[in-house]
Amino acid sequence: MLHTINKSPFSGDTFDTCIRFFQPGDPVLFIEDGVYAVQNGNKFSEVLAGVLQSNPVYALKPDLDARGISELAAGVATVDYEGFVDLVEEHQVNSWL
Amino acid sequence: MLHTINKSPFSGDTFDTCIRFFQPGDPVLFIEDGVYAVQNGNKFSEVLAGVLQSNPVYALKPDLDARGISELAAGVATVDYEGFVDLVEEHQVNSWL
Amino acid sequence: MHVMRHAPHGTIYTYEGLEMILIMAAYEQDLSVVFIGDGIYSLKKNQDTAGIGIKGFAKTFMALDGYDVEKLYVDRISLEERGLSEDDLVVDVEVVESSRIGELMKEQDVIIHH
Amino acid sequence: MHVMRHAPHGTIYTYEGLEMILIMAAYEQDLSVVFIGDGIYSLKKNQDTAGIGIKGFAKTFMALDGYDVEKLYVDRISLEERGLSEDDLVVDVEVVESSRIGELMKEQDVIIHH
Amino acid sequence: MKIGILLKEGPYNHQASDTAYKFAEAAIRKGHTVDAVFLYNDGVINVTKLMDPPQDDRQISSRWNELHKEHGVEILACIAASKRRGISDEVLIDGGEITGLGTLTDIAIRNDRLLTFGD
Amino acid sequence: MKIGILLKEGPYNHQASDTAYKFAEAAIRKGHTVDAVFLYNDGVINVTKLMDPPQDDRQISSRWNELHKEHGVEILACIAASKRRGISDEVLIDGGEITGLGTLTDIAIRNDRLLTFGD
Repeated sequence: MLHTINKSPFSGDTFDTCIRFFQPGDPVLFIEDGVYAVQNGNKFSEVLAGVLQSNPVYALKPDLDARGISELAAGVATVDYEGFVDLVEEHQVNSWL
Repeated sequence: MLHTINKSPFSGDTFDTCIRFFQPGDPVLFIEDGVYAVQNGNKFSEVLAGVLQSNPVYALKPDLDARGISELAAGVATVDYEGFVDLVEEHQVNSWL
Repeated sequence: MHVMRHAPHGTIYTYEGLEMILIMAAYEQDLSVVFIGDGIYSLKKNQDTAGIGIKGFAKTFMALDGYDVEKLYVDRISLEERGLSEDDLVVDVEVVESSRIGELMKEQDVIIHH
Repeated sequence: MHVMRHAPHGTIYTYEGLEMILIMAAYEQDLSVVFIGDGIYSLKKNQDTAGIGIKGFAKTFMALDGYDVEKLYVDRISLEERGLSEDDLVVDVEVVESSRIGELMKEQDVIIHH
Repeated sequence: MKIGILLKEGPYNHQASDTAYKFAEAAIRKGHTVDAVFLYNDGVINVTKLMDPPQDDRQISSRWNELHKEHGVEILACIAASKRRGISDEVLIDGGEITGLGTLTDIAIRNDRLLTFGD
Repeated sequence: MKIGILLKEGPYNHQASDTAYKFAEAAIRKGHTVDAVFLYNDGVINVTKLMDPPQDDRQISSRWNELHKEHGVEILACIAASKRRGISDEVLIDGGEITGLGTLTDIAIRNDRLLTFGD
């Protein structure tokens, strides 16, 4: 199951909440303001490193570019909108808001 | 200066943020989903107790009633909309969103 | 599966979410409703919305019983963090661990967050 | 005083907030702008919004120089939590402690959060 | 006391609109002047006359209209924000007005307080 | 793959509308079928034809109309949600339709995926 997260981890509880529910191996895709979670060296780096040990982590490239986020935590893959579609084709979707 | 907080402390960062900026003695008024902060015995009780030591704390009674919150942390006063108006008359306002 | 994540009244998401659930249940869809985070506040007893001038709807959750809504699940941690227990809620729910809800989510074809 | 608290692009609050600031500055109102929490992301360098199809506006903050906008203040903790420094921002700002911003707030007649 | 109100969210979806109204009512009841309600961001959606909620629910745009008629409160929607969201004179309630942000500047200056309601 | 989209926020105020559109475009480009975009909550504001953003900005309601015309994507607004927010046939874009939540149930059943975009 693909989990999408669209909120900044700083201003909402979506990130904290989602990671309590996804199953090991479930891919997680950060979109919109959610992409701030994968910026290298922020307050959530350790939590994200934990997620990366059990789950594949993606971030939507156009959203990263829009926010000027270029240094990503190690292990995070980027996808464009077509890559987003591919992930949706491979998995059922859980769109966290 | 009167600070109003209208967000649940659980789902947003407004409560955490506001309390870094208000000055000792400034009244704080919880409205809308913000009133969950003053429910007795929740995760934020200690933080709220700290606030109560330096600042008067109010909660909007109609919003408490609407949410079924009747057991409040000790020291929290309630006001109705007219009491809200009185607080605004006494202080400049900082409406945190 | 419908996931309630917002407190009632401050925003309309839970209320309109409930409207959606009632329609979908009437179409005899098997469905479950999960309450996570502030979503559990919508089940709090003794809500009286007269003062804010907004229609209350906590009791409508009781009506779900009459439909094919299989289960109402409440996330235990969310309940505990808020200093609430099952007795504080208007309907019978199953209080479960986050991991159990996670497993249930994984079995779903459709999940809608409200 | 205008307080920017939202990240750019995910919501319009910072962008429409900036539109408000530009008009108020043109009316020769003395005003200051404070960046707190995710609000500081709106000042991040190298934002390229072409891919999401939304107009970028980070550079518009530079235009505030030409108006009577006295100061841009950035909350130090907000900056540090995000692993950012002054060098990451598109404009010159004054990075200050929360307590200093709190004092400034207390002096204001009008504060608008965006 | 003279009060201006800035309302930044649309009707029904957020409580902001209800709280702003209840506050304005109470202020007027206590003898204060509510000078204007300025609508910004999604707040502009408060003044569409096409709003048609269920009969047992409050009618939010009518409430603003009544506040204007009975107490002279100016109900103002920002023109730029309105255009983005499809609010124009065609759908505007009686007593509402679409205007520029300069008006908000005046409201901020001429009132003792400016309160914000939003999300 | 057949895809349904549920969009829960209005245009411009939230990025949800843009992401939903970009996703739909990409899915179609890759040969998938986007069956319908169902608008709920403030999402219904996406289909007012009175929307009139600045000339150098995207026109969100026209984009939905084009998606309908060129790719047969149904653009559906929930009737109850629309009434609360003043969206009616009077202001509805060509190609849009106001309908009940039963339609969303059908969309959920007949598609391989239902994605939600919102806030």
